[in-house]
Amino acid sequence: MTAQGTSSDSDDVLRILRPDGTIEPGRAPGLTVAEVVELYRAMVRTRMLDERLVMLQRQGRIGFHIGSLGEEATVLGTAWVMRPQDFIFPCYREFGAALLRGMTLQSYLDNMFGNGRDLAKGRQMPDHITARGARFGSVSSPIGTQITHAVGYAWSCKLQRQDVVTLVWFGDGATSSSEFHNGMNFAGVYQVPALLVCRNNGWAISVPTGGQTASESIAEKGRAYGVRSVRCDGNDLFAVVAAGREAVARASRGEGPTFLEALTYRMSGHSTSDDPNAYRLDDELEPWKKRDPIARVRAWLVGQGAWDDGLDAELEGSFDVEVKAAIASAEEAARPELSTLFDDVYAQLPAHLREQRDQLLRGPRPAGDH
Amino acid sequence: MTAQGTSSDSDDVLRILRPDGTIEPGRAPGLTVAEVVELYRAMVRTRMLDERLVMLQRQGRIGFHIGSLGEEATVLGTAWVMRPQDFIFPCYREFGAALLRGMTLQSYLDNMFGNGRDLAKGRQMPDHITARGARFGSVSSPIGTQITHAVGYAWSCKLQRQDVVTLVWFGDGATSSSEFHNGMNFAGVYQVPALLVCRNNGWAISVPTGGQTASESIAEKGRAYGVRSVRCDGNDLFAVVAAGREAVARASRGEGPTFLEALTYRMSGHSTSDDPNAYRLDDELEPWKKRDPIARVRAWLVGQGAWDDGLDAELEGSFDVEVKAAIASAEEAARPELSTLFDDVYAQLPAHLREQRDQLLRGPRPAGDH
Amino acid sequence: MARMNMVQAVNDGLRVEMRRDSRIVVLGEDVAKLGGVFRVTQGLQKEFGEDRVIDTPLAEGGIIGAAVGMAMNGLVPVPEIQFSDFIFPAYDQIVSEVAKLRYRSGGEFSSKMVIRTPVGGGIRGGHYHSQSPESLFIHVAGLKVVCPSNPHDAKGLLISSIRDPDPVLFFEPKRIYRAAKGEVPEGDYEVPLSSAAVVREGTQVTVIAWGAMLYEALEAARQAEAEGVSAEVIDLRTLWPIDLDTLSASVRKTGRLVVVHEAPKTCGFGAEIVSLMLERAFWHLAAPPVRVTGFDTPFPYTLEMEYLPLAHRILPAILETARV
Amino acid sequence: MARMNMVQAVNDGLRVEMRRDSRIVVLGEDVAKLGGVFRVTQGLQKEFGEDRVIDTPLAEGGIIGAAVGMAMNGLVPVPEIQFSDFIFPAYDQIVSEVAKLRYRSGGEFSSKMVIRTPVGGGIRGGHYHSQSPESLFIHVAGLKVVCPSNPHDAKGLLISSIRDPDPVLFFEPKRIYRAAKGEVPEGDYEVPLSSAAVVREGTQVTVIAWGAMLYEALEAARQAEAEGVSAEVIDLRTLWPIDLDTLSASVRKTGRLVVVHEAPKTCGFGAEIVSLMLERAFWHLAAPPVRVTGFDTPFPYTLEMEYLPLAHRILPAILETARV
Ligand SMILES: Cc1ncc(C[n+]2csc(CCOP(=O)(O)OP(=O)(O)O)c2C)c(N)n1
Ligand SMILES: Cc1ncc(C[n+]2csc(CCOP(=O)(O)OP(=O)(O)O)c2C)c(N)n1
Ligand SMILES: [Mg+2]
Ligand SMILES: [Mg+2]
Repeated sequence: MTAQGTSSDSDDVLRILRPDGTIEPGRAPGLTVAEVVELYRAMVRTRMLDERLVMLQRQGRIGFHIGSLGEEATVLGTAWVMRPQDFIFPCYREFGAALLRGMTLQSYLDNMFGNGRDLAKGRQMPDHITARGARFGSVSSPIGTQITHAVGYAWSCKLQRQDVVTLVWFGDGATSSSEFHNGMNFAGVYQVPALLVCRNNGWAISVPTGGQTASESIAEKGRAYGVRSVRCDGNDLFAVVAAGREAVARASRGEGPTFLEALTYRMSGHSTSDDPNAYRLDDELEPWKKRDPIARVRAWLVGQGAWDDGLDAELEGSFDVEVKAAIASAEEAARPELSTLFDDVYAQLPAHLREQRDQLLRGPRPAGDH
Repeated sequence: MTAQGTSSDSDDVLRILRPDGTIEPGRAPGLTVAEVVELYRAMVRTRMLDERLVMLQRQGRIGFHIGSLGEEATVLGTAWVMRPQDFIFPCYREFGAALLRGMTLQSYLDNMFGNGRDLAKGRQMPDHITARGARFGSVSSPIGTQITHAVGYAWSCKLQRQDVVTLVWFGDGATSSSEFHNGMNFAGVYQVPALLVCRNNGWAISVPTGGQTASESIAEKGRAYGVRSVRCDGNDLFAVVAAGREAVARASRGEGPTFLEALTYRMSGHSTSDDPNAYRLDDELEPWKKRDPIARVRAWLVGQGAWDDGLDAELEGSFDVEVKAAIASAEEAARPELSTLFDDVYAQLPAHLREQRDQLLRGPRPAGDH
Repeated sequence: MARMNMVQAVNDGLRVEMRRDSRIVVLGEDVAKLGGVFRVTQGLQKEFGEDRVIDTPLAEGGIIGAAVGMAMNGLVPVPEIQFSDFIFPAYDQIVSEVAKLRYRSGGEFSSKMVIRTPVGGGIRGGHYHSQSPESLFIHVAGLKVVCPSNPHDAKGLLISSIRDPDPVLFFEPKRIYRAAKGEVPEGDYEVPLSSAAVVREGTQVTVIAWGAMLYEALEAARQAEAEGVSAEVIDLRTLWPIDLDTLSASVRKTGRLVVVHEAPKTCGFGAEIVSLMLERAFWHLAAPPVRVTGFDTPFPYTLEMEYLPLAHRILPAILETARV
Repeated sequence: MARMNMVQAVNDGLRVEMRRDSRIVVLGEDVAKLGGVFRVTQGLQKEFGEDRVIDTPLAEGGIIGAAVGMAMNGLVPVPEIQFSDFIFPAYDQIVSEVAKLRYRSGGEFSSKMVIRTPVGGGIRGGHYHSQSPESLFIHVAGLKVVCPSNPHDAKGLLISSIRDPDPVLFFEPKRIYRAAKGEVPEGDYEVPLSSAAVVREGTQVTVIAWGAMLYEALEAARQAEAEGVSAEVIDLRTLWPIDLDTLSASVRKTGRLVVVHEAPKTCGFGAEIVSLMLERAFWHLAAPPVRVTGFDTPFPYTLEMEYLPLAHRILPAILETARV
């Protein structure tokens, strides 16, 4: 193993940045200070946004939020290693990555409010974003389906000889889904240029990873598909970046897919609809709080003399302003036009939908119509 | 490893009986001569039946046949280790096992002709048998679905504290199916008392095993589900019996499932509908002919002084008489009654089916009605 | 009798039957420790133990496939699918195996089970937490399909479904999980399958609905009354096999038919009901039957109240049909 | 023009389009080396290479899921499902993903593809090699569904489907794969989607059919003529979106309707067609529309000719309807 990554296909867990902000002996961060600052800022913004959105949901201003509390290093580290031409298939906890890839905060919040400016045209639940401009796919609720899509996308890049690597995220629960099986098997057979990341955050709603599978590790599953498989500390930004970077380089060189099991922890409930007290003891959270991915990077930056409380205050203050404005704008924006209900079912509006549309536009409105 | 079986969970291939009928050093058959004679007779009958059925299909007297040519040791060896109380979920190539478990030859042939006596009431294609009396499930065409059923059955035995082991067969192609994934995962999580046998016969219709998966072995897949996984020479009756027997003993003792990859070869086309010349070279068959599972057992028996040409002639002669009579009877038997078309959709005939039935019984018949 | 909502009534029905019949096993994602994401199975694991109330891996095909095997060995599985939108990974098991096992084995085996799953819109669930896939199961021979609209029926129909020898899809309308409240008898009672309920008598139009939309149909009928039109409202309760007699008696009487459902119109169950009523009551029809349904689009998020066939869309259908 | 059967015509259509458009990729079980179990893709790998004609693992969900990803990157996948009975492991991908991708992404992405699959009975295939699942896809908004009845249409509709921007399910009636023969133009031509064909003019009854059953409808119409009843026969060709104008013009003219399909009756596409015709032509109807369909049972083996809605069952329906 080198400091830059791991070429071992084993159940060893790659670790670089310790919880106290120091570096494992013989390792190196693999990122410049400026890069780490950039990623730190993105992680902090992601977490602030998470907290704000939970509040908005509690206030009844948005319907739902599903966040990435505690998983920021996994999400942002893997997104960060992707090159501009690369393509990302999200699960549903990765809005932070969409923002990192160029989706605007406003556009994301438009989705959270399901307004008429939302790129998904208010058709999907909050956090079910789409961001083609950021080379970021469309979030779907059914677990696992995006894995096979990502493999098909990567395969099509290989068939067309495009130097594009495809990234896909999914949870530990998703490894039980049919589409994990299909996606991994196709990835192995066709040796597609993809990075498949399992955010092993310990839970699938109320079911712990041990209730999901009896395998010794999740990475082991990848090997049984003939896919190179590695593990890293998912709360260690440097380890995530190192593992991800090597995977992208390999895929780009035609050396096939990598399956990365990132060991992290879901610090919140499953979503704003969930109350984890029904199934999880608070004790379990404690050790993970000590492994917080953001605090760790901050400690390293402070050690480098590159960060301090003042900068935090500045970051938080300016993001707060930015977020408030975007929320206000998203909340005020008009709902989607009624007629848009019928668009995009097909490329062209067919006769039966024209008829249904016209009837709706003519007809009575629900009581208390907004 | 002991002569009686293997407790290793590895990719080593268990081999006991060599192609020339001698025994690997340090191994033993693990069966009495009388038992081997019984199994040999069953294997020969299975193959004779296979050949007869292909002929009947070529003559247009039955619609279809899917046989087990070359896979007799795998099928009969695993069936043989099952105790009377155990339960079997078939794929579609295991009629020989149904007969071994007590299905009558007549009943099997009634199914091949789809007549009114067929236990499946002429509702399914040939070889899609059902034989509850033999504790043998109902054959389904969709690949892989029986794997999850078997695991559910085994799980229910565990939950009800029944000393029953469940056996299920499937092909190498089936390892790509969703239900392989589901079944294996549940088997691992709930540690059910099951023996899951992959008949790795090298082909899924025209797709070779290497086109199905990039894993190093099929057994490796089982391990990634936390299921003990072993391999054996599937053309070696003694190895199959040893591996199967240990699996049953373990499952019965509450030590969970075993996944057995039996390495064998499909010596025929996929079914009577298939012509393998389109995708497979004759050369490929040659080495497998030398590993014929039946010839091997015969050589061993001859070495023991327990078999000779005269006994073969006797076996073939008497089976020929038996088969001819059963075929004649099955062919002459009446088709299912028209009204049976509507039975068993539900436990009781609902109104809408009574109406459809009465209409059909009243109405005109197809031209040239048989 | 106790006042309960739908969640409590289903929970009570499960409890009553599980006490009576030790073969019953509840399994699914998050059903045990958490008691289900809607809390329908809350407390069951505590009462019946880990062998009878089981959290499973995230695999609907696995849940239903395993239930088939359990059923073949005499257990009575009651699998839960967390949302009916997520039933499709199990669709092959349901359509190819659950529905056909009895038939294809000549009656040797059956896959008696009750698949419980929340259905329908109105909870701001968007595409994948709102759909109503009933017609995709009614088309498949061998399945029974139930959808209660109130706590009393929910419990009684659930008990009947569990005792029924055939596989039943039991759709629970999630929009009214907590909103629909009513008296529920204690202990053991059945509401028979394949029996519709005339919940409002009327003379001029027959309105057929089920689940959450029943309340919209009733509301529209009340408003129609104010406009001088008398509508009879039928709660279908069991969608398949359908209670043809009750339906056709009503349509023969009124000569007019409005069918309401949340699912998209095209090839929805409304088309079947209309066609069946034509077969039985064509000469009694004074106006073309009307379907008031979800649109032929995926289920939307922001515009869901515009998508659903609520009272404001049912009312004009009743009035127009009555005035033909 | 060359005389071809359906297998040859589809093969020719694929070849013509693949020569024209290098984005087209054929994938599926046994499609490449073997050329498909019905030999529809025979020779394509030889002509277009291993990157464009691909044997896949035995996983329908994987085939369709991978095709979605390919489509998102600009390829035009033409996946084959070996029998439409085996499409259900891919049902989640088709219903939840293929059908909804364009809508849920606000038009950013689409999963343009043509899913080819043999459909229907009459080849002694029993439960799992005979089914006609079209209504299970027509119910799902976002899909188009096509089913040709002859070589000319098979090629032309396939070409149109491949050029269409939306996902298309292309059902190939396997009973007539080799039996239906006819002249097929060389090279490039389209038969437009959503356009039905009046294949036999008549005045007293409209008979709507598609695929293999078209020939049964025609045979019944011929026999009806002998009995003095004039039946118009329409080949639907594209099942969805349907050609309402052609259908309702005919039904308005004849005032009588018989719909024929192999799929089970309940919630089959016949119910939708009947309901649509009611909406358009109620006041023109002189008799209740009749459905002649498969029964509400799994598809049988020995009794398949009794199960199928062949001419001997269509004829009395035509006569009785005409004589109401
Ligand atoms: C096919 C399907 N089944 C069930 C669900 C309901 N569901 C949503 S998220 C979830 C748990 C997912 O866990 P995991 O894959 O570990 O991802 P995480 O939420 O932990 O990131 C479940 C069961 C679903 N969305 N799709
Ligand atoms: C879900 C499904 N897809 C496709 C088929 C068509 N089919 C029948 S057998 C077969 C190959 C099976 O290969 P394998 O599992 O290796 O079993 P074998 O025939 O070699 O014993 C295929 C593709 C099917 N029956 N079910
Ligand atoms: Mg998780
Ligand atoms: Mg095989």
